[in-house]
Amino acid sequence: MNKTKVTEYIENQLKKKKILLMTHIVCGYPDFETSYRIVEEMVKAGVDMMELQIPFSEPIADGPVILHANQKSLESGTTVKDCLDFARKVTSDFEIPFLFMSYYNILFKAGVDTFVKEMASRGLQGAIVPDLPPEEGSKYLSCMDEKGLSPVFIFTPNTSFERMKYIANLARGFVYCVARKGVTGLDTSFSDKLETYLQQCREAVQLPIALGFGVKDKSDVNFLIGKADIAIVGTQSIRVVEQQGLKALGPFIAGLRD
Amino acid sequence: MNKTKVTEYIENQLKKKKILLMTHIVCGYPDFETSYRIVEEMVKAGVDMMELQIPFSEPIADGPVILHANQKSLESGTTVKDCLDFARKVTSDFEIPFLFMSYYNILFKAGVDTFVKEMASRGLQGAIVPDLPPEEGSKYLSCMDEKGLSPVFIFTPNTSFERMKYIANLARGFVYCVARKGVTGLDTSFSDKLETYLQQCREAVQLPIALGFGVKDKSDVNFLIGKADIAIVGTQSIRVVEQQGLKALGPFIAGLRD
Amino acid sequence: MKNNENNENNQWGEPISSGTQVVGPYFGAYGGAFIPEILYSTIEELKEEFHKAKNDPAFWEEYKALMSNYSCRPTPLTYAERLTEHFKGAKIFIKREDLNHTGAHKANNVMGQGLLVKRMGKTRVIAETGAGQHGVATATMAARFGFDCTIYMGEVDVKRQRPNVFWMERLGATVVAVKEGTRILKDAINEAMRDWVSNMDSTHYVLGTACGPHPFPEMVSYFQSIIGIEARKQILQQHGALPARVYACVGGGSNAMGIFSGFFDDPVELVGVEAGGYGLSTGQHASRLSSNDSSIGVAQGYKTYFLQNHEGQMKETHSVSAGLDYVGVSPILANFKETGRVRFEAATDKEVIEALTLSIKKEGLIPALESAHAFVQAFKEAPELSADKAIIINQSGRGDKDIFTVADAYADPAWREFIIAKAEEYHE
Amino acid sequence: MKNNENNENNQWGEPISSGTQVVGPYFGAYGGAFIPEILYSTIEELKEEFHKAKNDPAFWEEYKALMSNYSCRPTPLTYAERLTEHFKGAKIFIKREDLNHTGAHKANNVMGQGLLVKRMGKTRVIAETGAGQHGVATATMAARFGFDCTIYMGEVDVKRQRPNVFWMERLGATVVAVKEGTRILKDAINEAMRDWVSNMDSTHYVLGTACGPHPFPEMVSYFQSIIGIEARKQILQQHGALPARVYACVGGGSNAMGIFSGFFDDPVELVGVEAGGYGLSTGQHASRLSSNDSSIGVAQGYKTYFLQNHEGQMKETHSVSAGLDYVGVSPILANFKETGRVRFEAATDKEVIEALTLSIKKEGLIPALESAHAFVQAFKEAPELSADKAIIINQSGRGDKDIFTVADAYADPAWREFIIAKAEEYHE
Ligand SMILES: Cc1ncc(COP(=O)(O)O)c(C=O)c1O
Ligand SMILES: Cc1ncc(COP(=O)(O)O)c(C=O)c1O
Repeated sequence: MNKTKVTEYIENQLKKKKILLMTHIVCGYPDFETSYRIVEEMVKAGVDMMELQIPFSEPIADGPVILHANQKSLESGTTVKDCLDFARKVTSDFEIPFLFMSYYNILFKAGVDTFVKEMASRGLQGAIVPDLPPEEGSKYLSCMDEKGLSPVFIFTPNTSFERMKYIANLARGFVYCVARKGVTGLDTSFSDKLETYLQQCREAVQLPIALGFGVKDKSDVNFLIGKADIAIVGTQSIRVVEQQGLKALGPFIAGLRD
Repeated sequence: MNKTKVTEYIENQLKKKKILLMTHIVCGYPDFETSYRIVEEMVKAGVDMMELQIPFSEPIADGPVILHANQKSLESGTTVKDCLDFARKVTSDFEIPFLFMSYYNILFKAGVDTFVKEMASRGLQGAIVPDLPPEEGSKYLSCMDEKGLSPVFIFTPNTSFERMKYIANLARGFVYCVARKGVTGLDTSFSDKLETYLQQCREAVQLPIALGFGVKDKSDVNFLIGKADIAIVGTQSIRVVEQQGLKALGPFIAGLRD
Repeated sequence: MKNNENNENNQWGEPISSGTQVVGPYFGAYGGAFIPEILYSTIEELKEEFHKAKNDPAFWEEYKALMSNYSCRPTPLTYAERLTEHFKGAKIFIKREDLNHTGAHKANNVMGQGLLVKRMGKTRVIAETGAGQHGVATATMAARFGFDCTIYMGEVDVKRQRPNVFWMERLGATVVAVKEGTRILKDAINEAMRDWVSNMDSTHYVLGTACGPHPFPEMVSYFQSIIGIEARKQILQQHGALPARVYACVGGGSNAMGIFSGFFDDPVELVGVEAGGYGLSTGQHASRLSSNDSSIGVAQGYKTYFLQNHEGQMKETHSVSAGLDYVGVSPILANFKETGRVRFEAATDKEVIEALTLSIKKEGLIPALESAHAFVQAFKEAPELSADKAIIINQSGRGDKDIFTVADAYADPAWREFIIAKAEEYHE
Repeated sequence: MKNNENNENNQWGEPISSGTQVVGPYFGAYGGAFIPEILYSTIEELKEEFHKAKNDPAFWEEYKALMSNYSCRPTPLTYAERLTEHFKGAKIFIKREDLNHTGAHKANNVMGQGLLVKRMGKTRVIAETGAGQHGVATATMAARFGFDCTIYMGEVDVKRQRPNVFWMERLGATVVAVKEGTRILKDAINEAMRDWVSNMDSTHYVLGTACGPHPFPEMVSYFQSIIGIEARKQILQQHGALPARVYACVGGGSNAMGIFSGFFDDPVELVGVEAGGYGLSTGQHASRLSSNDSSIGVAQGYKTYFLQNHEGQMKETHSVSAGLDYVGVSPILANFKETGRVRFEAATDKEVIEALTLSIKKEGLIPALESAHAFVQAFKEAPELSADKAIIINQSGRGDKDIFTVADAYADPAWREFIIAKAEEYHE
């Protein structure tokens, strides 16, 4: 198994930082100009990687905040094409790796190979597709491999060790460890149980592991140091922008790590 | 079979007139004072006999006009006792025979024997009870017989000749020949068919025969001369009072016969 | 009244066919035919046709086939496990007349009379209706058989039961709003009678319950007896023994006569439950056999207990359930009251809503408000009986038809908002 | 898929149990399980439990007993004599799923899943609902089994389907108004999925139709196959031969799969009828398999034809009938479209009201607006077939639940007055 660029990047960054930070935006929410400025703020504040979510009309794995952002973005006319263009822009302007996050239909409708090619040509480095289990994803896997992109797969507290190993075998880049049951945007308790779970994830896979769902402040991130390689902040940064404005975003992100 | 007073009276009157006239009021409609004045007008105009209807809450054989009168009378508080008192008054003040008309429950609730006694003591000479077929009326028949009152029974165009003869056997006073199907107050066509029917009625019974339901003007009454002994005017006189006032009643009644 | 166990083709037994208790014209002192003379030959024809049919085993087979192909007879007998656990007494079984086509036992009667109408060669049917259930059932039967149909319904009921009126009209019936009297059920009966005395040659009057002149009480009971015949077989199959008690609500008495018919000859206690309205002591109820407010009388063609004043004028009655809100009651049941064969109880409006709430929550069953009266009494008595005993409740109809009334009874604010919003939509 | 004719106890045959056409996860190119990883083990458990049940003959017997004691299976197959006369073509038979408890075929599915929930030892069920039929059915099942229950329903639907919400609440269910997306059925599905990924340990998601991730399409079809198994026996009994064609409406596809299941191996033409809305040419419809407006996609856990734009975003759909107003369709039917085993047609809103009017008037049957779509196509084709042929229409549900919609479709002024008067009463 060849290391993808994402894995290499993560391993390099980890030499400099105790834990990396990956954040998330919904493309075109509230508009593309703001999306760009959010990326800019985040990168300035030291984020290591970013997920760019292509909005979808049926986002079954997302909680209220991201769901709402999906919807608003679509209502304002966001297309997949817009998102690809946007990705082109941010991958050119900023140095960190960007991954697409979306639902499988977006890839499927475009044609998986076409879509992966487009991703590659836009400088994206991987994708997270929460409704595409590895069993259904062989075509996607081979296309991604071909382009050297990282198909990021998911572990959950419900995933058996055996299945983790099966998934590990197919995963590239890193593994997205979901902290708990449920959708994005709800509270997670950062506890011993979570630690045990992360140990198991670590044992199952040699790739870096990222922990997401419910990470929202410095203490959560601190908890994860040494247990995971990447802390994923999704909903919370959208909330910060919605509630306190764009200005608050930089300080929020910067304040997540010492 | 002894002749009742009613039969004798009819036979006597028929010596003087080609056809007798029986009219109808609903006691207490619109109030007892008016009821009295209606009786007075009718008698003055030459009516030969009268039906006094005791209002009942479920008058199944009556059409809209009489039904409405039943209801209004009850709503204004008319009781059976009031009707008996009213009957006492008119039988004292006027010479013609008066009969009660009502539904069986009024008699049944009072007790048939009690009720018949009360009728007799009030000077009434008979009764018409449209929901009491002879089969159900043996007690009523014997009580009426005992007091010399006339239980008037009904023939209809649906009644077989055989059944007419059965009814004839039990009937006293006269027989009420219903002109057609349906309830009171609708139009009747005075035709050959009606004549044939009346001939059959006449053959079935030796008592005088009265024709009712739909008799409303002089030509109807004229048609009946020689075919029936009594013309019964029910609904039409109520209509005249309702539409043209009490003053119109005398002329209307008087104008029914030459 | 015995099931013919030897007839192999006769899966669900035969109807009550003899037994002095349920053969008219008189049942003890009650019943008779107090009809205008004009109807004499019509009633004679009906009696004759009914008796021919009743004595013709093929007729009952035809009736059963119709009810199983068009409605869903046999209706199930459902064991109510969670209610049984709740009351910790007798096993509660529920006879599911709510599953009939059009949602109530009324279908049994109208479809049976429909077959008779065909035999008599008539082309038009009329009926009275209060809540509208019997009206919908009759209009449905008329549509199915291709008869003309007129339904008489008090003006007050037309106003409050619009959904049923809507369906009757779609079914092709003419619905006449009766503007006379108290403008409710009893006035609709009077008006139907007035139609019948005018049009008896072409028209059959499909009376909706086990009341009215002979042969209606007997005839309606005969058709409804299919309920009891099935229930008896089913309880023996499912429980292995007869029930201790059978409960049915009593409006006119047809569903009660129906289920009781299966058990007259058995050592089974039969309990009829009337509408207690605001409570027997308030006088605002429709309890003819379980209160002291009624007396024997003759009206609407028959003799029975009526809620009437001392001079024989009918009183106003009250019940949350339109189908039980009636002044008279089946003469057959009046007689069973006198002989003691049936015990009569009353359930108040309030108790009815409580029983409804419980049976919905515990069993997913929504009895009609009428039927819920039977549930009330069964729920009161179930705890008295030991767990090896069974009781049957007749669920005569389904309650979703009652949504306007039930929502009002629960004073559901969301329902009110919905109606208000809908009205605003219509104003625009 | 063959009925086991030798099993004497098995009066109504056995369910579809093999045959590559209806065994998942894939049906041709369609189906699959596109689910978030967190659900993997839950779905595995469900698959296992379902397959154990499916291979256990006692389970089907238990299921049939439940459906015959609690609902009224077998439901009748009604010969529609007057409709047949009207169209002067094939004999028209109607399978009466409207007589099920809660008024539609939805009961078959929910009660079956209820048995599985018991086997899995779960204590809570959730479901999506559009018109509210599946919500009421699920809440009913939950009440009967004693499960906690939450129903997800788009806010728009909650507002317009208040009667069903009212009953769900009485049944003890929590009804959640989904305020996201287009606030209709598909959004309710998404929201139910979100609940499931949070509570799968205690909770089973009772999907309402033959869609969603494997094993739902297969499982829902399995339970619904009871319709076809019965219908096949019944048509052979009543008509003495197989039908020429079988018609069913297609929303998600469960009632169609149900009745078609009886005839897959027979020379019988199967016709699925989708919602043509204002007409296929207007784009305002919900025709996934009979229009050219759809394309293959993956959403809500499975691959099938969706009404979506060229980038994969779901479109808004339209139908007079809430239960057919859905963007996706059973993957099993998508495959049958491809193999040609099933023909798909569309019926417009207008045609639906006409067919409804006719079946009410001619047979006294009130099909649900959904079911009336099947009637439309059958009525179009019946005259083409000779009188010795038979056709079956699946009447998936009863239409009295649709009164608010139907009254609006007929623009009935008396209904409007009634609602306005009621609203005034509430204002006081
Ligand atoms: C469901 C239901 N149950 C009971 C009744 C009362 O009638 P009966 O006493 O004749 O069964 C009615 C009358 O409308 C009804 O609709
Ligand atoms: C009566 C009825 N028929 C049909 C449908 C459509 O569903 P399906 O295609 O799964 O049978 C529904 C859905 O609510 C329904 O209520």
